[in-house]
Amino acid sequence: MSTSNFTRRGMLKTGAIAGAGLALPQILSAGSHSSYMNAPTGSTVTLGFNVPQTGPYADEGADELRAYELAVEHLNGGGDGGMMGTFSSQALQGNGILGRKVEFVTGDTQTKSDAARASAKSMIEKDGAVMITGGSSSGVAIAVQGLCQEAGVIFMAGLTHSNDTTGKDKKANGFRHFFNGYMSAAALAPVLEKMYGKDRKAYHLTADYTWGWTQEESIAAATEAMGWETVNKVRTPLASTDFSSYIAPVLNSGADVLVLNHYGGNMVNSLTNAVQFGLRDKIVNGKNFEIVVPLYSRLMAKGAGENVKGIFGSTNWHWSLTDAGSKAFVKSFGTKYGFPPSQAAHTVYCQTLLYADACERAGSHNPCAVGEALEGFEFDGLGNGKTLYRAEDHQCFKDVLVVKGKENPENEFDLLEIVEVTPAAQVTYAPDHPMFAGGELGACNAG
Amino acid sequence: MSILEVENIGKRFGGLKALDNVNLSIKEGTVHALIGPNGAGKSTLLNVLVGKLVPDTGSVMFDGQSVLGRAPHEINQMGISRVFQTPEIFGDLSVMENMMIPCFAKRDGSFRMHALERMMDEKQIVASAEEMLVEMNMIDKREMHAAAMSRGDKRRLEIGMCLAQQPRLLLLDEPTAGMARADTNNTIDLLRQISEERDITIVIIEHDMHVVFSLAQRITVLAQGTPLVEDTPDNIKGHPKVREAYLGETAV
Amino acid sequence: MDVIILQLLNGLDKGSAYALIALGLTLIFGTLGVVNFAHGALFMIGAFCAVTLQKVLNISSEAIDPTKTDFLGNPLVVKTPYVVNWFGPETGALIIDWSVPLALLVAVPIMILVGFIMERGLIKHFYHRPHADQILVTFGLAIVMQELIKQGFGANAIPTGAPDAFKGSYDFGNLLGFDPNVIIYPYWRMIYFAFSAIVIGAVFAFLRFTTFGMVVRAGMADRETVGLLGINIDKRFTIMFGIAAAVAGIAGVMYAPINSPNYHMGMDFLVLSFVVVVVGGMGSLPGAVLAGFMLGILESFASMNEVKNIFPGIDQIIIYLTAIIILLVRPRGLMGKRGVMED
Amino acid sequence: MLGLNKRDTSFLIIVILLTMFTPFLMQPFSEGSAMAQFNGGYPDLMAKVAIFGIFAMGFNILFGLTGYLSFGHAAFLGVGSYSAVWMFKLLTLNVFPAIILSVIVAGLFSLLIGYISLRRSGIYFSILTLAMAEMSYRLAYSVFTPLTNGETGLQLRPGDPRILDAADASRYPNLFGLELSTSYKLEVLNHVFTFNVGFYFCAVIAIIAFYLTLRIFRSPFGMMLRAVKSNQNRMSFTGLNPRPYTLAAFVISGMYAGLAGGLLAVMDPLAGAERMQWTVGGEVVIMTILGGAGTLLGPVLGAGAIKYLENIFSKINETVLHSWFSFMPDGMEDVVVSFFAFFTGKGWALTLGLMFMLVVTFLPGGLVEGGQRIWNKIRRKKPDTPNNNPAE
Repeated sequence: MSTSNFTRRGMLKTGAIAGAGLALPQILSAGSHSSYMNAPTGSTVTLGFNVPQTGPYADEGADELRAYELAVEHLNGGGDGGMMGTFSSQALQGNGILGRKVEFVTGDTQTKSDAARASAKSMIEKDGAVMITGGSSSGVAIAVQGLCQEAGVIFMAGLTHSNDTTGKDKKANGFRHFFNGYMSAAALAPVLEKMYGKDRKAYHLTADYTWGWTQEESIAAATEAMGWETVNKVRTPLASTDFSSYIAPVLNSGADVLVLNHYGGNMVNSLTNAVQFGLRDKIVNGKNFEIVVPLYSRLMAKGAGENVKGIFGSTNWHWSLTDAGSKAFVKSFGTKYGFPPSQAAHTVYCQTLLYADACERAGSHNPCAVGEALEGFEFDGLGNGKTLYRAEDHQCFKDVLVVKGKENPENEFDLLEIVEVTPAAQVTYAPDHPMFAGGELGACNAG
Repeated sequence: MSILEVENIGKRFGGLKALDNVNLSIKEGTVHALIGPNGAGKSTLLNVLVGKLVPDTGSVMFDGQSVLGRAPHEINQMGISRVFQTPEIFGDLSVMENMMIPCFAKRDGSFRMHALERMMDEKQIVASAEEMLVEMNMIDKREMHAAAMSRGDKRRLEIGMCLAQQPRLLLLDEPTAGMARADTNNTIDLLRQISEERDITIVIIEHDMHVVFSLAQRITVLAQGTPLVEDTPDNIKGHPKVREAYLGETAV
Repeated sequence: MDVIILQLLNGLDKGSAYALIALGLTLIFGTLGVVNFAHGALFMIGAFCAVTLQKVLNISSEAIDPTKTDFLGNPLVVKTPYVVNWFGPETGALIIDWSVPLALLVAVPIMILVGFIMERGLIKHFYHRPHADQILVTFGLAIVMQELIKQGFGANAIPTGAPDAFKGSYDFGNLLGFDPNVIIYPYWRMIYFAFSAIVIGAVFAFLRFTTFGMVVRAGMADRETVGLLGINIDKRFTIMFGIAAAVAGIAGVMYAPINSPNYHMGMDFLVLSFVVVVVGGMGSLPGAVLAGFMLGILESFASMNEVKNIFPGIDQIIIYLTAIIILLVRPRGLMGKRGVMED
Repeated sequence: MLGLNKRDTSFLIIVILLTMFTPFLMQPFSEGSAMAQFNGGYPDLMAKVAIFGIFAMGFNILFGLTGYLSFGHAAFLGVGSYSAVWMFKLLTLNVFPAIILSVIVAGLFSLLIGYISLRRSGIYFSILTLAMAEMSYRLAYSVFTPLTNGETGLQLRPGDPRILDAADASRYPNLFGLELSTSYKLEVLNHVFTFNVGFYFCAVIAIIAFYLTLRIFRSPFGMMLRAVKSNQNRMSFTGLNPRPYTLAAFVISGMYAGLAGGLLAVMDPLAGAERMQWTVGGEVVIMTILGGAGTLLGPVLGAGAIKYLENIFSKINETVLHSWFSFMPDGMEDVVVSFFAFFTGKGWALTLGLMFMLVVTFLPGGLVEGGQRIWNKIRRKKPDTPNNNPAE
């Protein structure tokens, strides 16, 4: 390796810089030139889309990226405007954000906290992104949210379902549109009661990490409140690919409902295994054996194929909704890409619009001003009915969909049918609810 | 005064008796040769002596202390060095470094870090390594990659590395195998010099009878894992059983 | 008691999957002395042979049905697989339904070909290189293979079902005199177990009773000597690699209905299969099979709450813990040979 | 100087200069130019290269010198990070106590794992280390959540005790009050250069680590380690027990890993279990081999190459590609863009895999060998160039 060559080049460079530095002394420290981190100075503003592009959630990431590109197109006045037309706040003009053309950079979270933070950091430090958004898992969302709080930019969470994101790990600079474990449980429980009765024995299989535990805690509490008995809670390692040894003893336990607190690949495999073992053909305690998947994702349900038929779960949004906002979004997304958007795509599209709208209303990109504009903001027309961005924890409160795997799908996207739209009031909880306690927002940080 | 006492050593590999009731006594300061046909158990016996193999029965005493049950490096520290049939040297290191390692081992037999010391500051060790290389007639090759040397040079280096430790007993496993006649003669001279000037006891396994009879003071003939006879070279030459069993097929 | 029988069944089934992958890995280790980190990727490609065949059989003619609409309100495009057009609805549906077993026929030649190309094009240059280099190059190859599959098929799992005839499960509870439902086991998993047993048996028989196998076994014991005998060991190595690839491939095909294939399934199995091989002992085929079944059974029992209550998190680590204990007690694994991959 | 001979001293000076001028060297393209995408001179990436350089340097002491291939060094990286964050939470946000604790804890942990694993050699050793690291990862992710905060990772909270810090002290990791995230920017001729306190902190530590590595390589201990790799048989027949030497190398490399883990936490106070996964342990193996195992500079080059590829290539999405090739006719542009999109953006891992294969196949000595070959070619053309080839 020709190190001496390098030195020579290095020396030359230093010389040049010393000269230039004399001519143009301009040493800046962070924040000295403006009131907040990465304040846009030119005619453009840069947003950072940080999504999984490799690893098991790469398909969700790809769909999120499509939605982001669509949102940017709409914000800059292109396309048919999508949900900008139905959004109750009409602050957005289609001329970018505050008159600045929206540009974006993308990065790969790899669904790993370290990689996600590295990628977000490069967006902030290298590309001057003023807002970071995206992600398809709670660990990553919480890690990046913490980073954005420290760096002084806004974080608009993508798909993250753990109670902790807006619970004990909530941050002043972080905002979540997606629903959470508690809401899933609160929406599902009444439907389960109606369908399966009050006298049921539930067996929980739970992914052995933070999200799984909050999901299990939420759904167990909600079902026990209506009279179900929890027979057993079994934790399964995240790295499991085959769940047979966890599924096999279920029938033996006397349970008649199996709750799968799994997501992603875990959910596809555990559901496939459960159906394989013929659980759904069995009659236990005189009742049909049932399976429940509290958090459904259509993209993942696809991986489980026919096994999802008739199985209940909850979802943040589904393309078959018929309100004006959803229809507008499905139309512009479907026209551009040829298939309907996923819930991940929907939530990140909404987050981008909500962020842009807050900037317009605040008249600034300053995270503190934007945060203030988002706190307590009530809106409608983004597909989930009337929605509140609660000031206390930066969580959106909106209707939750209870869905069921469709028995006779008409096409490859038609996997879930909406059973009930649970109104927002029913899934709302106090900000100091024990499942969410232990954290504090802190003060907003503008860098 | 015998320096090494081998008593009743037996070793089986599965159904095969590799060593059967071997008794051997090596006198201090002598050159003692082990001969015998292939598979007679010569190398197995050496492996037992250096701790590479544990025998099923018997005992090995070196200078009044038992050798059995000790790790090879401990046996080496007692004063037994071994030269292998195919030279075992540090092929990735330079010749000089090869020689420095036994010099270190001589000084710090037990583990010491030396992690932040400069190798070239170890003046004493450098000096003794260089001295040994001069003696081995290899000083001009000191920066050479050891693996790149000829087989004869590797053998010399290995012998030199063993000598650098100033052992009391040197075990040699066919040191002249595959050597040209001139090299063989050089080796004989070297070994004779070692035995006479350094007062090192030598046990040598050798097929080349020219080497054996030029060097050895005592010879043990092994056959099928058991000593056939032990005597002086002259008596061995005339021993009918030996001629029949072994030397008969070899031109002497 | 019923729970123990149940977990034993599970363990045998898991174990058969581990054993089958480890078997192919050991064949390559033992004969070629190559650490193949791409073996998991071969397993994955096998599974995607099944996915691809299913997709190919579902290639459809399109017709527009004006009475129905799709999600955007446009007229619905109705697709009918060509297979159905050609063979009629019943036979056509049956062929599609049996796509996984049919994929075995496709996978064997494809995997042997993949194995040949891999060995001739890449692996053969690494026979005399350090194991670390072999690991790096095959790991790179594994990444390339799985990224290519990801680009083609996406990252999410693709459901690849067993034929309808083998769906559902069998109730052993009744058979063995326990309550109904307490011991049920899916048909396809039983088939997988039987299939593994047959493949393992076939590989052993092949190595034991054919001349080719004898040469290979001799090669595993002492590679140099076999080379000296003037036998063209190169050609046999290539064939051996092809066979190992085919074993991995058909294991993947048959695994597809158990868990929907995704592009990273190979990596998921990679570490595990290495642990199995090492626990079995490098270069020992029976060792690999034994270790596979042993770890499968232990893993099944460790997942029971009764066990987990005593040792929290034991199911997370049981395989690794067992591996450590075995390697400390038996230096070369269960049936390993001295001097193989010890330097 | 500093106990080095002349050649090594000049080598060290060159390395120091390279490190100090990293903000310039990694930022060769002017802002706004099409090539600006390839600039890597931002604090996080530069610090990551330094930190993973330390990690790989330490790993190289074990693998490059003794030949023992450990797949478990991620465990020490993770333990180092956890120790540092706990120190931040309990004692003080000053970085020194955190880093010292990281090194100590990682050293003790590696002593334990090394003592057990080194009872075996070859692939059996590799699997033992792999098994222990994977166990650590899985337990950290689940059962040890009270200690590690599981999936989310251990992070700072406003309510942490931090008993040594004054109430008004900085809330971020700092060097006696100077926050590591502080940056100074220099704008020259449309280039922006960033000088970050954290990067320079890591860089100074990396230089110290490099200096120690250099000394170890040149010491009798380093010679003994190479002897272990070369011929363990001869070693024990020379009266030396290889075990303490390998164990010492294992612990030293574990401490380097712990230091790297501590620095990761210093730069970004969050410690996640994923840092202990076997893939991270595999990454450092790859960095070392890719750069050139057993060479001094190779592991650092390997670390730089992989981190650069991971962070820069993954950001080149199709929009960026379109902006590069917009001068082409439409149809052709689409073809070219979709070709490159195969290898960049979401396809960056493919490029990584191809790079492993190409480097290992054609440059068995890693990137260092590549550099040497180029150097030799240049030298053959200009025979009067002084023979200065320290990156052996």
